[in-house]
Amino acid sequence: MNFDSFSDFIAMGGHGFYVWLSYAIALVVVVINIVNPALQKKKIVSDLVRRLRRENKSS
Amino acid sequence: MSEKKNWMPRWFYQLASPRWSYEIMGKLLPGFAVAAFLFLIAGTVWALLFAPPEAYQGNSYRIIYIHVPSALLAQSCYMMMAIAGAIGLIWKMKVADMVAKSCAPIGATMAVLALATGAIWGKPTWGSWWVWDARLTSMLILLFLYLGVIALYSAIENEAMAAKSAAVLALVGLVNIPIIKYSVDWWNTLHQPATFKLTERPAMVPEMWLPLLVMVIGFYCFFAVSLMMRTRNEILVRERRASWVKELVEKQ
Amino acid sequence: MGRIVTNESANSEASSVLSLFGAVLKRDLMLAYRKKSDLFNPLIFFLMVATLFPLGVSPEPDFLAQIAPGVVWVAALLATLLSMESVFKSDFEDGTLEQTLLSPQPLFVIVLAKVLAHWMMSGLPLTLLAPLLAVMLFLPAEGMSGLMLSLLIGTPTLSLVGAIGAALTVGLRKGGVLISLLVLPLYIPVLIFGTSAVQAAVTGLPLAGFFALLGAILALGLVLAPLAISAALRISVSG
Amino acid sequence: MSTALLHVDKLYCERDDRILFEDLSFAINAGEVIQVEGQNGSGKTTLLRILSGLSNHYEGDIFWKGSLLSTVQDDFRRELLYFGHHPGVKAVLTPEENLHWYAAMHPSIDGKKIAMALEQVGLRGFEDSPCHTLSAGQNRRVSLARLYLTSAKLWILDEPFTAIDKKGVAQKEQLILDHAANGGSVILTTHHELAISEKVRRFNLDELAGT
Repeated sequence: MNFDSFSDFIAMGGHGFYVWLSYAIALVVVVINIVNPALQKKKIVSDLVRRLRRENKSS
Repeated sequence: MSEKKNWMPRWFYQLASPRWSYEIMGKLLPGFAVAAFLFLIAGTVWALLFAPPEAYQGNSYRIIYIHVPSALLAQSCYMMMAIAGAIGLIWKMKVADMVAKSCAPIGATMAVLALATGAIWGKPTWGSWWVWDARLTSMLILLFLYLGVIALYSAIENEAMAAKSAAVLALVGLVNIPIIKYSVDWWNTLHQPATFKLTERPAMVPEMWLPLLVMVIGFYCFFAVSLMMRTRNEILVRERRASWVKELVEKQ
Repeated sequence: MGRIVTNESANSEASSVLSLFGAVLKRDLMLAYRKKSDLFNPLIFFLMVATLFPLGVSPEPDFLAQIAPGVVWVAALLATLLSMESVFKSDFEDGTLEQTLLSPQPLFVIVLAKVLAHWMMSGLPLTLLAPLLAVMLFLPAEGMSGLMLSLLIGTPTLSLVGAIGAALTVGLRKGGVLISLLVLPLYIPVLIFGTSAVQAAVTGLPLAGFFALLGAILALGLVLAPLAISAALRISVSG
Repeated sequence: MSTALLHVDKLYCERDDRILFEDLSFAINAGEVIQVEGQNGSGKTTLLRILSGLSNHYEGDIFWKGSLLSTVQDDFRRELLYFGHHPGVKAVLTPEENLHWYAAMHPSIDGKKIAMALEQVGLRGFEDSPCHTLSAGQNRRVSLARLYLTSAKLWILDEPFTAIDKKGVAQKEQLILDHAANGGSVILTTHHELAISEKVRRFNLDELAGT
């Protein structure tokens, strides 16, 4: 462990803002890249279900 | 007709089948997701808590654990996109087209992440948010290349045509990347000699580069997860008329 | 078809490729000559962009002299882009592109001739017009030869690479902005080496290296770009 | 392998979520004239573009003289004449210049026959007028003049008679029959009632299309 206290850890030797901002952006980017396709899939499946129902009705 | 195709290994043709690819990716996904999660968490904790501070930059260098993996990923993702596109062009392999298309947004966000972390790191290091450093400039141009490919995908409505056009563009970009990189490196040395380089620190100690290695592996696993999720979506959309997709949807 | 390659047939093949190249080049030049607006608009644009800089930034001769190489090169680059969209567009719209793709003639040669015609209509006049701009922007006289030569070697690459973008977007209704988006990042090496050549000429540094680099990029473009353009045209027309 | 000129095997094509045709198989022999029929949007033009090699958005196989089309494209293009929706005539060029360009694209064409071809389609006296000064029908005739020049075996004609007057149509029909009699093949679509219909094989896409 490189830090004596939690507040030291947050401060990152005065560079806390830059370090935490970087990690926060990274977290956002990673989450977007997982959540976006997951939501996309939900939408695709519901679209397909709707289309299938329409086709079954018409035939 | 089928005799002449036998020289290709069997898995190649199985890969060419969207259904088989969809199922195999479904099986691989959980494993990669767990691996990505573990590696990223372990790497982050190691990087932030246990890696020693750097002699000149203190703790701000910890951004490297995001910056380097994302930059690496942005580059290899472009290569993968171009190669997958080429396979789609040459062998008319639909799944390769879909992989190529799925690469574009991931690569673009990785390039953005690399640029953002580079800029944030630049502030404490150089005293300004943006410096026309060779690596950052090349990354910016790589982002432009990604944006061009994405714009082309969205401009062409016919999916097969869009995939082929984007593959040609990605390949042209792939040939150009070394030229661009060389020209920017050279231009940079001309304009600002001997500045403080971001990532080129000689002789990192193992306590520093081991967590970096863990992070890089974690990022690649995460890339695999996101890529497979997107490719599976793409398969569903483009194979929506196939009976197996209809059966699959009906079960849900 | 087992073709026997004798000297004679090789010769006649070479001459038929040459005559095809000539025919396509002549046709495209004739088209441009009969529709003169296509010829002059990029040149006028070139002049106007260069005029904007003194007005928008500063008319100070020292300052202008410093940015002149970059301004002339950027203006040339944008003017080339502007003229790019029309390379294949009218052929696509009236069906002659279809006929070209269905002909048994080598598409590589046809495409190369068309790009050369485009360059003779855009890059070459831009190069000839560049000294005028250079004088307006107070570029020192020593830089003039570097400017002309770098444009002469660099603009054909711009035409070649731009034609890839034009071929990819020829079937789209709104291709204009998209071409710039696709092609501009690929223009960066030419821009860097072109402006550096001019700056080196102004400061009296050796130039040969830059021209070698520009020439190498041009050679690579001459070999690879027609392949990409041909593939892109076939894809665009298939829709 | 069959000796058919063009042989189509299990062709499948969909467009905008609609199946245009599936499991479409047929052969075109030397000396045959085939008229493709169907409603608007039934895929006539798409089929002709696929057969000519312009479009490859299909599944299935097409054979030219027994070999896969994609492997013998150069030979195929040497023997193909395609007449599409856009006549392929440059508006700023004269009829003669347009045909000279076409001859440059097809080295087998004898450039000396161009004057004769223009006379045949009734464009004598217009050789030197730019095509944008000519009427729509005259423009299409410039393109049809290619039929008199070509030595191609397979003609693919998409609506060749649009904007052509009666006399011109009769003349072109005769030309098509002569071509077939000489061992050539023709695939065409047209809204005209063909006077030569008894010698034409018809082929309706509506009956083949998926529901």
